[in-house]
Amino acid sequence: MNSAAFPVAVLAPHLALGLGLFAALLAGMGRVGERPLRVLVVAALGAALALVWAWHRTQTGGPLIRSDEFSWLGQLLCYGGAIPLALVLSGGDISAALLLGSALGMGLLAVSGNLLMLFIGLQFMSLPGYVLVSRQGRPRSYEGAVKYFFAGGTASALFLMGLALHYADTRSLALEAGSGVLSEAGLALMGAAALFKIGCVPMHFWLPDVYESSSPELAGFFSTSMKAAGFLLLMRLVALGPDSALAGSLPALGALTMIFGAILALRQQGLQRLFAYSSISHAGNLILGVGAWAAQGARAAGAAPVFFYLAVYLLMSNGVFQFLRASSAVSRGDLRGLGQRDPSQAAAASALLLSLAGIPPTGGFLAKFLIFWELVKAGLYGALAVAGLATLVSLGYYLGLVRDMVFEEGDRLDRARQASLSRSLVWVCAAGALMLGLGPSLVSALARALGGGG
Amino acid sequence: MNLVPWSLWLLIASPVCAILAVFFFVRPRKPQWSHWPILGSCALVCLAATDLTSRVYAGMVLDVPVAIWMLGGDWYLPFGFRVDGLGTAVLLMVAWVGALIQVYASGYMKHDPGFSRFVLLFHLFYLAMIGLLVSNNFVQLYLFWELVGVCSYFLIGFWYQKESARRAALQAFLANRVGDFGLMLAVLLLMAMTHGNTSFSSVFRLLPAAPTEMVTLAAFLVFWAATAKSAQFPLYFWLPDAMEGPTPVSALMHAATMVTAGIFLLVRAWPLISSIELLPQLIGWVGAATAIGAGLVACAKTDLKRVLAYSTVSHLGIMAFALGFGETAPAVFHLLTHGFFKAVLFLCVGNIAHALGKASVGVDETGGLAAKMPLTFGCFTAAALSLAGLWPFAGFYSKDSILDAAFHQGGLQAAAGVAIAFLSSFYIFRMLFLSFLGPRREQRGPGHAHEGEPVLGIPVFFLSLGAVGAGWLSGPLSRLLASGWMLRTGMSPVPDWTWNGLFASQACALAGVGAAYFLTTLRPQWDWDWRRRFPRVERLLESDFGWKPTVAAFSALVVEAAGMFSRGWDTRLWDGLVESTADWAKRGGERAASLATGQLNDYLWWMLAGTTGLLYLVLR
Amino acid sequence: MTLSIWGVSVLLFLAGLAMVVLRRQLLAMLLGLELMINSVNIALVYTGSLWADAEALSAALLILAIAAAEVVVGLSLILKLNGAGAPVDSSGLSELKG
Amino acid sequence: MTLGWLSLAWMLPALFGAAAMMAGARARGVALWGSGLTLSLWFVLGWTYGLEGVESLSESGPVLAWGIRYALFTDGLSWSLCGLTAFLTLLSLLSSWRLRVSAAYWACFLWLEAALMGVFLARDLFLFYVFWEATLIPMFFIIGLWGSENRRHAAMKFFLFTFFGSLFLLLGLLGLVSENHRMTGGWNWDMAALTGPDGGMGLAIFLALILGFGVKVPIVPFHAWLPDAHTEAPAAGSVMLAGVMLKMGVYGILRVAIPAFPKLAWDLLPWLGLLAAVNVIYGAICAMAQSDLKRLVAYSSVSHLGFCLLGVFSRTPEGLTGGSLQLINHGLSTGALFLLVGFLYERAHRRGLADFGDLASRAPWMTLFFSIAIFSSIGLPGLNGFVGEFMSLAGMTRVFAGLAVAGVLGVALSAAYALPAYQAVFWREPGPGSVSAQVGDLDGREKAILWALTVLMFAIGLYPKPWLEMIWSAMQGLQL
Repeated sequence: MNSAAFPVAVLAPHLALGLGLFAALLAGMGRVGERPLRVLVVAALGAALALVWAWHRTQTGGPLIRSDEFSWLGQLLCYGGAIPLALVLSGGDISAALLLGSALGMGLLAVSGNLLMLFIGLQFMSLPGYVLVSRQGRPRSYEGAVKYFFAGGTASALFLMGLALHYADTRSLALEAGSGVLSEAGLALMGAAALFKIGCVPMHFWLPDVYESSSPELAGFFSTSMKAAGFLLLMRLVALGPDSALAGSLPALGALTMIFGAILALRQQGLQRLFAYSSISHAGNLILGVGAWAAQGARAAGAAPVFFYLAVYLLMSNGVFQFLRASSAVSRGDLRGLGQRDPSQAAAASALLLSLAGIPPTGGFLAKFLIFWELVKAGLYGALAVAGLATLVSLGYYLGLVRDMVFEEGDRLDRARQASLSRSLVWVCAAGALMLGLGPSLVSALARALGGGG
Repeated sequence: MNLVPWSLWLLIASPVCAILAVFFFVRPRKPQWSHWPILGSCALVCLAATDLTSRVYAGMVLDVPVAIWMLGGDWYLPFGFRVDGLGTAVLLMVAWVGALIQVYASGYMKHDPGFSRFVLLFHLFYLAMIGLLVSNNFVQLYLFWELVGVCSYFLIGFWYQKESARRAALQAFLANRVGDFGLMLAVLLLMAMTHGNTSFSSVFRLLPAAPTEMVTLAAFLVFWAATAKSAQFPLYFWLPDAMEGPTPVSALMHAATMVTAGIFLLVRAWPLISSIELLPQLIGWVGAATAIGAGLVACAKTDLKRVLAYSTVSHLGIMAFALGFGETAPAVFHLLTHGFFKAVLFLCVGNIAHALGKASVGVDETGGLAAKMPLTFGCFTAAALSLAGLWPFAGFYSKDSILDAAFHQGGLQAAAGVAIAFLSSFYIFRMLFLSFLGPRREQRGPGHAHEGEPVLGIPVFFLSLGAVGAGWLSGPLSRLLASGWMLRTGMSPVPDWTWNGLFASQACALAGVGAAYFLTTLRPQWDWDWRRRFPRVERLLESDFGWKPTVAAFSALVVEAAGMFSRGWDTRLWDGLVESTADWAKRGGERAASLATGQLNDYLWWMLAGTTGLLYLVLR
Repeated sequence: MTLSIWGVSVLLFLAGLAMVVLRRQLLAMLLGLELMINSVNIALVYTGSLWADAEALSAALLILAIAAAEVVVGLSLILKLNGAGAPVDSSGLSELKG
Repeated sequence: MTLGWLSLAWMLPALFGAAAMMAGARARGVALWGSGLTLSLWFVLGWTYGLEGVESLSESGPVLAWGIRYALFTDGLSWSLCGLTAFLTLLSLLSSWRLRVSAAYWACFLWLEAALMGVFLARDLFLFYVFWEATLIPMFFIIGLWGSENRRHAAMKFFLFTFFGSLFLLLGLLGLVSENHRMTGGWNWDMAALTGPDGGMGLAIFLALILGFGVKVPIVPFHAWLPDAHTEAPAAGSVMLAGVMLKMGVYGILRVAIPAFPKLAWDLLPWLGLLAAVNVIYGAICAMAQSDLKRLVAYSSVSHLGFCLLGVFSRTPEGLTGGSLQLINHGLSTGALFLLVGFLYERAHRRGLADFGDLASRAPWMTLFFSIAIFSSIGLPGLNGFVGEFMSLAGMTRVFAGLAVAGVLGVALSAAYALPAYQAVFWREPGPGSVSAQVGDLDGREKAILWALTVLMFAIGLYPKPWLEMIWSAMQGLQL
């Protein structure tokens, strides 16, 4: 690694996003409609994705920037998760710029090789998020944004404290493992911030409020891109100390999160809140995956299940939130009779729900299966038992929604149906989730990409 | 396979073909012609049975597997035939008596709307019994044993519109199932003890090496099975109610096809039964108790068929009584003669019912029939004399050999023999006198009764020839039975009658006749008077000494208990528990939701708590 | 010295945390956030200068900038709430729950 | 990897299912073609390759990851169960020919068939589990969309409860594979090559597997889903549910639990046998108390599957073969019963015992077929039910006679629940609220369906040898 070869290739996606951001703000000066803006944002994200893919073999490790498998996989997930939102983005140039800014923050987080860079990335992705929530124009948007802001601010302050402690121990801000109790405490504090981002119990309380006060597509973005970034952060931290207290606590936290999210989702009538809790439950599953990964030494090769889960969840969660947008259903009652009114949407949504529930032959099943298997391999049977129980509980609402849609009769909603783009997105996501389930070879490809498996 | 004579194949094939042909070809087009193929098959069966008997008489004994039924690895179950003296002796009677009853039935049931169904089931019933007699292994025997049970179920319930018929059919099948429980278990145990062997000969050969307790258990279970099929106490109760079927069904069931199966099984399994200490004696005592009890009850019945039914129970008891002394040949002999005279009695009652245009006939509705129906009267009298055991009728020879053995035992057995002889002649002559003499004040009299068509008369006539003369064949029968007997000690021959026995039994029988004549004709109102005077006694006899209500109460209890178990435990408790898990999850959700207060500061407190927890883990 | 500076830093951090957690006045909570971030800066600046480590010092500068951005976002949210006539008290923001 | 005939056996119905979904009004024709072709494929393959040849049809793809591969195989047991699946699917579709239902109905049945075929053909345990779970989805919709009044609740209960079992199954499978990895160092998902560990871990895995499969069987007390699901499902759905889906549990025990833990299964024989015996008696007692015809048949299934288990757990040649044959027998006789109850329901929209009476006069063909099916179901020798029951009990008697007593008692009890119900519907004079008047006799199509089942009942009852030989060829490794 020589410094002469500054990793332009690694930062090219960020450049694309930055240019897009700039272009969006420029466009805001003129009278540009929503459609060109959407095209712009999608183009920027698409370009970033393409660039990530094109140069994903370029690996560097500088003091600030580091590019490895996690970086490019993480970027793919973060940018990819933003595309459904970008496709139906509303709110003009500001929203476009905020979205691209947030994506840029995630990108930075993904390539940072330094704690400070991590912090910058974290803030870069979070701050636009607060504003995006506040701009939703929904009755409770400000409440959501304020809660999000203060909880997120506290988390980033905790992260900073952790950073300082880690620094005090290792004398460096680089992503290096420390040895003392200080660095472990630092990891714990930074880990707390990461766990906050992904909605780990008991740091999850903000999450349903924020999702509920956002538009469905924004909630989809939060639950996928933002979560992927959070998990990337968590995995970076855990990799620093696979046997730290942080890593050791993950199985318990994951199990708690899974069951907590599941039983709370069970009682929700509001759909966005329901899927918020469902996303908490899924986060729990992912935390378990990270915990099992850590318990097996946190080798890059072992992370395939977590990334696969994130990829499937990206499709599933964006799919259901787009479905909420397309059907303009707000509460569970609104879904009744959808199977008769709109069979194709109901079918796609059912596929998504079954995938979320983890029923074969969907991607959701394969993802959950891989995590469970990691738990077995790590010997975490207690967490596995709780995860199984939580899966069972989660069936109660996923299947309950299918029942509401397909088996029950209901009246036509007086709210107008949304644009057809969301409808197609639901289809695409459902098809993608099914494809991922039918092709376990993708998992092996992933495992190979991470340098192991097979 | 060329070892198997043609007649054996014919024996099975002709009923099967006839049934299939009638079902598929005749029934859809000309249901009223259904009986013709069946009767043809009956003729062939009789021919085949006769041929087989003559072969066995000439010394042939056949025990061959012909096909594999079930198999699993080295375990297998064959279909096979055993043609030996015991089988053919009963077979010959069953074939002929059954065939004649079917001739009768095809006339008797002619105008029933279910005629075609009737003859099919009837013939299947016949086929099942024949198959049972030529089986060479326990499982195949069980097959036909069950098939007999099923046919009886559908035939007893033939007039299913009648509540009583439905109940009787169900009761018959369930009681038999209770017995079959024993047979199936016995078969399973025997198989397990003999390494998967089921054929009679190999099972009995291997038994000495088997554990004694298991063999004892199996033997008791075989007897248990026989008490159901052959209507012994405690499972006899289904048989009297089985009268609800059409009369030919009763005739066939009582005389030839069904109830004889149990006694046949006991004799077939005699090597097993006799190897168990005290079991033969138990059989004998059960038989004696059944014979006397049923005889007493028969004395009090007013329905003609019901008297005959209890008489059958009683006579089956006599056969079991004989087995108690190890007198297998007399038991079989009595089985055969009983087949003839009981068939005649039933068919005669059938004729009476037919003449009066009813399904069943009570004593009150008859009286003075002798003049109007002379042929029926004649046949009935011959059969009654035979049943009562009066010389020289068939019943005398068979019953005398049994009574003789009882008298030799002396003591209680002798007393039981006397009682049985007296009772049977009393109840049958009471019935005879009540229905054919008179009419008495309480009776309706003959009315327009008249003999039926020839098809109702001729079979009865031929059967009564058997009822009269079958007893003279004890010698040939002894020889026949001895061939292929599976016990080393040899088949006990049918003993010749003795003067002592003759006098004793004739005295008892004549006393019974006399008593019956006295009470029905010299004191014509007695039969109605005693009921008024001794209502308790009547209740006692009507309830079969309290056994019938006990059984009814017990089965009601079982049904009730099953209902309570199902509703109380399965539905309410267990299913309720399962259903309530959803509520638990919901309640857990409510509890957890109370944490999400919506207060920002609370959220932050929780974050703080989580972080503190993590730090605690670090510093621990 | 090291210990006392770190002690002050941690104390300030906890004070900020307490403000955030305990106060319901949104502005006070925002100040608490700032206090937390800047308390960390104290520790960073001190430790960095102790080891003559430019990395930490520049980090402190960057953190200041980011904290400023955060304040902007926070203040704008609070002002917006104020302008809408809604209370700036966090206890009023409890419609979203359960 | 090239896909072979066995892949076609499950893909054919899956593709036809998709085609039926698209076909709109012509869906039922497409579906009929699909299931007919599948059955023909089954028959032609079996005919041309013979029994040993069928085994040579196995397919095995490359390892995808961690030893997981696409691998199918078949032998006498799985081939006969595939045949049962294809046959009952065809009959189910035919039986619903007159229903006015959407294209999804026909597609769901074909997808169900595809998943069931997959379960019986899979060799790789991962694939097995995928198919295993995939069966739930079409059945969920079949019950929930086209069932009777309480269908929604029943569909949820069915899915949740059986998924509860599947979780244990998954746990067991994962444990089995990972423990096997620990012992051998290789990743292996081949169900024929896995052996479980000894000790407490082995016991835990075995119990998880038994529980997982047991919910499907269902082993009492995990049967609570069954009565509701069977009762509320449409007739054809009940046929598939009882006829094929319950068999998956016993199939799993035969294929996975016993081969992996041959010794443990033997050591636990008294307890496992006790479970089976309890099943027999429990199902019979509960069936006695039912007043809904379908519910009664459902509980009788609990009892019948107990016989299968008695045979299978005995691990004797006759027990294994008979228990497995009983799977097919139960599919035929219970299938026929559910179809008949369905035909009744189609005509009168009632199922209660009290709603009918005197059908023997009004619908003689229905009576005939019902009589045969019910006697097959209660184990009349000469019909198919007896062969399986008797062989199972013979096996159990040899190793543990005390448990066989319970089995024989169950045979006796079966008459006590079946015949009163039979009489109530077909013989008794109709009560005041009776709907017997609306019940006409079977038409040609319905008769043809039932003839097909009845002929098989007699064929297996009298000449079970070919079936038994076919099954036995798959059982040799399992006996002790």
